[in-house]
Amino acid sequence: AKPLVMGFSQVGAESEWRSANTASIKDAAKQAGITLKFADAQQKQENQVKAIRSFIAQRVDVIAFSPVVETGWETVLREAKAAKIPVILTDRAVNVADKSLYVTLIGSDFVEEGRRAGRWLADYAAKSNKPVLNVVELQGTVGSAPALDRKAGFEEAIKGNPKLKMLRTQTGEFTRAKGKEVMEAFLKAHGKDINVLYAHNDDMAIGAIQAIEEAGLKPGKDIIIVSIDGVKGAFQAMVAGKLNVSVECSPLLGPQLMKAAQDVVAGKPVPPRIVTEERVFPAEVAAKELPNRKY
Amino acid sequence: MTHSTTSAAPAAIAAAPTAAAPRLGARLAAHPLARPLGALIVLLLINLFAVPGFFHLEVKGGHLYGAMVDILNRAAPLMLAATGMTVVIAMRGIDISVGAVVALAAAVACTMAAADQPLWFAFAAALGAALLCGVWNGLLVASLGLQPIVATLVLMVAGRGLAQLVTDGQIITVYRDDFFVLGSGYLLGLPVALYVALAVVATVAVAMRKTALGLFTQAVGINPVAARLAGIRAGALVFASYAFCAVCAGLAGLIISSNIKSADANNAGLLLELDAILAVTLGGTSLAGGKFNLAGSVIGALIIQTLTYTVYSLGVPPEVNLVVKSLVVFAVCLSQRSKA
Amino acid sequence: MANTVAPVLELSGIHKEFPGVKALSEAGLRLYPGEVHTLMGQNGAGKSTLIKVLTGVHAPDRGSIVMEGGEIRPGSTQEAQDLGISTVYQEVNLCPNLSVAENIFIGRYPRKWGLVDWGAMRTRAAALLRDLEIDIDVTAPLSRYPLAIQQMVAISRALNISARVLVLDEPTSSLDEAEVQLLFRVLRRLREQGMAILFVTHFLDQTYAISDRITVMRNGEREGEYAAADLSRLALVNKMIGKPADAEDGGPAAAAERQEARSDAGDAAPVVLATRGLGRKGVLQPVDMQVRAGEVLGLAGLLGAGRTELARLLFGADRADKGDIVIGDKAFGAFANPRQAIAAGIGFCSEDRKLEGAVLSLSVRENLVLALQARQGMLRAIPMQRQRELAEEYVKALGIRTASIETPIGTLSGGNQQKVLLARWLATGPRLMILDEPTRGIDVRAKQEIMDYVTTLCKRGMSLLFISSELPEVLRCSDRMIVMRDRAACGEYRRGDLDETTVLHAIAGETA
Amino acid sequence: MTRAPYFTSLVTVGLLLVLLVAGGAAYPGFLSLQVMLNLLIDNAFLLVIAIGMSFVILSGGIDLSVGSVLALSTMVAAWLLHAAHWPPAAVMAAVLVMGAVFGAGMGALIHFFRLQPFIVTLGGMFLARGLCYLISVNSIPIEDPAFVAISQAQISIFDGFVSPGVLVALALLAVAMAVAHLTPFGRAVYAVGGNEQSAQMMGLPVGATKVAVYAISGGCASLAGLLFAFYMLSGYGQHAQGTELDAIAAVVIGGTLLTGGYGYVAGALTGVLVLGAIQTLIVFDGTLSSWWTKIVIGVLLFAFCALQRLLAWKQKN
Ligand SMILES: Nc1ncnc2c1ncn2[C@@H]1O[C@H](COP(=O)(O)OP(=O)(O)OP(=O)(O)O)[C@@H](O)[C@H]1O
Ligand SMILES: Nc1ncnc2c1ncn2[C@@H]1O[C@H](COP(=O)(O)OP(=O)(O)OP(=O)(O)O)[C@@H](O)[C@H]1O
Ligand SMILES: [Mg+2]
Ligand SMILES: [Mg+2]
Repeated sequence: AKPLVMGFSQVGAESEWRSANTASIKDAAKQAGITLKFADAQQKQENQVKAIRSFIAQRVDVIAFSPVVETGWETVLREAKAAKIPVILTDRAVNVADKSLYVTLIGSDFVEEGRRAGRWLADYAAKSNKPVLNVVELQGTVGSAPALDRKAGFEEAIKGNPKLKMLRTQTGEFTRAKGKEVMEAFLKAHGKDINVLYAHNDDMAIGAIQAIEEAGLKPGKDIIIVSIDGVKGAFQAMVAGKLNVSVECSPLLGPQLMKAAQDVVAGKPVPPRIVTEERVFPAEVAAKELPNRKY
Repeated sequence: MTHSTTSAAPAAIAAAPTAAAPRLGARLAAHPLARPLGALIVLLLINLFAVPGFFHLEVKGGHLYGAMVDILNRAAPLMLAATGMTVVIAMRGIDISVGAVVALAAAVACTMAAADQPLWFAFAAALGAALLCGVWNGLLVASLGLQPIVATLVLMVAGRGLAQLVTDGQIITVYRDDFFVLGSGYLLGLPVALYVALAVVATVAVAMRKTALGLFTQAVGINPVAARLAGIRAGALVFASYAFCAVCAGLAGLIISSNIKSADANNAGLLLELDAILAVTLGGTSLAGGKFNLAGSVIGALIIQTLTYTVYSLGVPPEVNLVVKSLVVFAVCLSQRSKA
Repeated sequence: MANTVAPVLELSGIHKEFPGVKALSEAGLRLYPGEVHTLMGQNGAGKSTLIKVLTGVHAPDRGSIVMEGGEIRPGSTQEAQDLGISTVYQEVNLCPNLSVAENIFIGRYPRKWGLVDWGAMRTRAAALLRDLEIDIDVTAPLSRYPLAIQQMVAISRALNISARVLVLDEPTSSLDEAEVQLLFRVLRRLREQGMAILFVTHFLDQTYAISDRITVMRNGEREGEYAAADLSRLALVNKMIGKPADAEDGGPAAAAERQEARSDAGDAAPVVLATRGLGRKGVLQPVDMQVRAGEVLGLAGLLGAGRTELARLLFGADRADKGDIVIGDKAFGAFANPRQAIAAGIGFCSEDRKLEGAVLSLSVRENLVLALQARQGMLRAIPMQRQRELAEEYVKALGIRTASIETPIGTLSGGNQQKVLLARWLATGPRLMILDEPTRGIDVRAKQEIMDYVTTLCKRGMSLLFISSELPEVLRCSDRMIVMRDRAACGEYRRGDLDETTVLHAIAGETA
Repeated sequence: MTRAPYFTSLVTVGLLLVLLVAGGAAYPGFLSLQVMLNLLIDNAFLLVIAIGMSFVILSGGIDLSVGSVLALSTMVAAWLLHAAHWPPAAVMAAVLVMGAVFGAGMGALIHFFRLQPFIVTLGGMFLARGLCYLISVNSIPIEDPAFVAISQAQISIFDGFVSPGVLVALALLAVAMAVAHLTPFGRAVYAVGGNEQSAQMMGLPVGATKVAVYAISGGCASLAGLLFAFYMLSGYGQHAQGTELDAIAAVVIGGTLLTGGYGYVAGALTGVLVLGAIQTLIVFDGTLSSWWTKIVIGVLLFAFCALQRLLAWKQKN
């Protein structure tokens, strides 16, 4: 039979996490014998729309994409539906009234990640003997979906907790450099008052760790650090005792995606939501887990 | 004719004011650096009142520690980029590939350093890569005659791709102590990066003053046709300006990657070109080329960095950052206008 | 003459000060309908500034402008135009990117249904230019044409308005004799129609050929107003330079004498530079010529004859594709760029001061040392002290009127800018100096001084290739003259054979 | 520099055709009608922005704020519909007026305070983006039936279709070409770009022209914002990041000189199509990694500009 052709529109290559995500999808496609048409959108929604239109014009068998943002997909997904091409979402949902416009969503839940980070911190606070813990937050890029959701989930989890006080929040744009820069400023403004750092991704946390060390403090002890993603660098930091916990957000959804694609094309039923298995890795398990990390 | 010249001279000086003191004040105010410096001072004053401990300095770990030191350290790469950009702009050009070159240099340096190459070799390779970028830009503009903005757009797009190619899309982390000296080391209590930036600025300033480079640069920027007819190698100078700008960007890339001990091909130096151009204009150099103000560009870089830092320290909500930045840009511009 | 009627325009007590320079003080002017009124004065006397005040470019610090009985204060050229004052400024102020036709009509297009009527514009522009006996493609961009044509375009733009006052600031500086006559014919016609014409020139002949009255300016002030018929040339010159009427040390005649007196370079002098078949396809037919040490070689020809082209090829400003240049006993296959020419000891003062000469926002000193510094190379900077000396020296020698040597050249008057550029090349001490219309816009006296200065240098061994649209000037100065026609050299004359009729015949292509 | 913008424009059209035919030869289905129409559908908003940008660049200026004004327009439109419940027609009018006023404001700063266009519009770029986030950091969906209907309307052409946005953009292009070529205002834009001082001396209304040019650009950016809102059915502060560079590149590739005064508004269409075609080629290839995508875009861009330049040279000699 002719090999199945999948058109995949990736957000971009903005982070290590994303590169791992891309690699996973490409490898899985090769293993499953699926011809992958890969299009990089360079972080722009309009490029994703263009790519999807072009996939439709090329009559691929199935379209998959990681939406840059939730809104704005109605029109182009209708076109896909009219062309009878099934659509699979990865990573996050889209905001469409007509749920039949896509078959399934594979991926993580950013709000849930934020909640997990918040819950871990709440547990920690309960054990801590300090009366109040001052938290500073390094947000992702302003307006970006993971930043908004991870913030919302975290706030939900710590809301009303009298021991946790949000001191400062500022964007570190998901990068090490900005994470470090902002943390430096926080340290100068508040110094030892800061007890906890919550970073929306590991990269910012790694940058902030450097700032904390350069300020003569001990990351992971003087300042508790909570972050999200679970990339290799974070595990190394945890092993070194500089990071306290990283909430996993797995980019390795290639195999699940390919499986779902084959099922959809074969006409088998597919659940509307496929959740990737994700865990919370506190520093205690890091050393054991590190050799297993693929990215 | 000769007497008419002499008789014109008193008329010319007739405008001289009377008292000496206001004259000094007026002359200071008319100095090209007065306004950018003024803007910087206003920003610092805001910090003095609004951010407790802003000017606090202490010795920690054998070096000075405090907000001011951070600003200087952070501003170093921007100063470098702005210096290169000043030279390009003075010759009627513009280079929007600076950010991409930063990323490429950082990628090369970190990849080689992580592969346990000697440090000097890693740095030389990175600067070499940057220089190649500059040569490429220079060829497109000076030899092929492409418009600077499109010519450098090519590298702006492709350069980051090359950087990611080098790092294979990963963030390359370096775990060697000698690698960090450039970006986070200190010398006599002050950041090494600051010395590097100031050394480059000083070198350019001296070259501009002590050789005829400054004169030629301005002549080419103001009237390239006349400059060529006067025997200046206009093409070669334009070419060299792009090469120099790229090397500055490469150095900035080394500092940035050394500071965070890693190379992030996708984000290193992102939009640095815009900040560099902003610094140059805030410093009082016209984008139309010609007269330039190197010290102004350095101050411009400091203004931008202080502003960023102020926003962080004041606890401005992140969604307001951009509005604040734009208002400051407008305010500084308007304060400079009466000069015209 | 027209004193019985009221002046159409009267300026009085005008003051204008620029930072560090008092350009006008107590300046004034009366302009009557139906007259040609010439404004005369030395370089930097304030003529252009007065005109700019009149036409709304500069606001006066003090003083009044009365037009037809009512005080006016135009705030822009546009307002002045609306008031009926139409102006051609000293530096050609047109848009090089637009077509010739548009440059004439922009701002007052012929319209059809409210839209620009390109067809009508073309025909009307062509017709207007034909009045001035110029037959060119009016749809081509202005930048394609030489300065002289651009000047004519600027003039026809001004003529096109049904204005009451026409102001022309040195319109003839880049025109040749024939074209000046054409222009004058048009001006006389307009005068008959009752238009008031304000005219600026440095040519005494032209002044007397066209003016009814003359206002003399000196150092930013009105020196006086005279009927042209009552003012002798000598008196006029003396009033301009501010000397009592009997002091006399110059004038064209005296210059000619001095010229005569100087030692003839002769054929014995060594050849400094020679060309062998130097040419470029479509630009210049191959030219053979020789320049001897210490001689002044004139180039004569009509506009477009190819003189500028020859000069540019010689200097490497454009690349010749045929022929050689021989200097001493070394043959170069033509210069690839100006630097090579400069290294070989050639200097070239271009005819287009604004585009190819002045580096406007740099100071007089910087402009002046530019070529010398370029020749010395970037690394060997001329010490500041030496730069100042050089600048002061030439400011004095050429009588450059400037507030200081640090003044931006752009704020100098046109004639003084020209002198700075001349000094730029003199400072390099060239073996061969190419001067393309060097005296353009320079006042009578300064012109004489400059030519004296240059010929002195020739006596010391410098050679000069001299291009000028003023035939008498070329005749007077040259030891030898090459006549060019239709982009080829078509005749060579020695000093002995140099008389105006022979040359005119050669130029016109009627050689016996 | 290029004395023959007309020829450059022709060369560009020729090269565009070569690019498309090469794509057709390399990738089956590339030259199909719908793919070509998609080129228009997907780039209609960019075309509108590039048209406004053409005027600015022809006048010798530059406008970096267009991408942000676009985003702000989507945001304001979405917010007015969603939170303030304005009728769609009023929303559209309000957005257009806002864009034009925003542009005119920058134009006034540039002209009356003699500020540099680059820096003023850079400030405008920060400001407009910042204002988006003040409205909301989230994206706001647009559910208004009129907007949805326009968004999903398809106008069929043979066996393909285009969106209404395409027609709007092409109509605007026709109007803009007429304005640039046939009205005194359009010619004044060229004159100001050719030599501002001369334009002043020739008695043209330089100030009004400059302010109007930025108002047009702002208006075009907000019209593009509306098209974008139809395209995406959402308002979002992160929309159209970096679009200003795409627009400038399109205009310049279309044969207009950044120094002002030379070029044609129609070049915006060619430029936009060139950029679009390069992107489509890459998607059709479908094997490039993220970084090779960037490198290949850069290489194609270079090849295109270099050829354009060499051909123009050849013609001159
Ligand atoms: N924009 C300006 N800024 C400063 N000084 C100026 C400016 N324009 C003119 N001047 C000065 O005003 C004086 C008069 O200049 P103006 O151009 O009116 O002379 P002019 O009589 O037209 O001379 P020319 O015959 O050489 O054209 C000069 O000393 C000149 O340097
Ligand atoms: N009266 C005219 N009518 C039409 N075209 C003309 C006229 N005069 C000059 N030209 C054009 O000018 C061009 C060359 O002029 P240019 O001034 O460069 O030559 P030139 O011999 O150096 O003249 P000059 O040195 O006297 O200015 C020619 O291409 C010619 O077409
Ligand atoms: Mg004058
Ligand atoms: Mg000539």
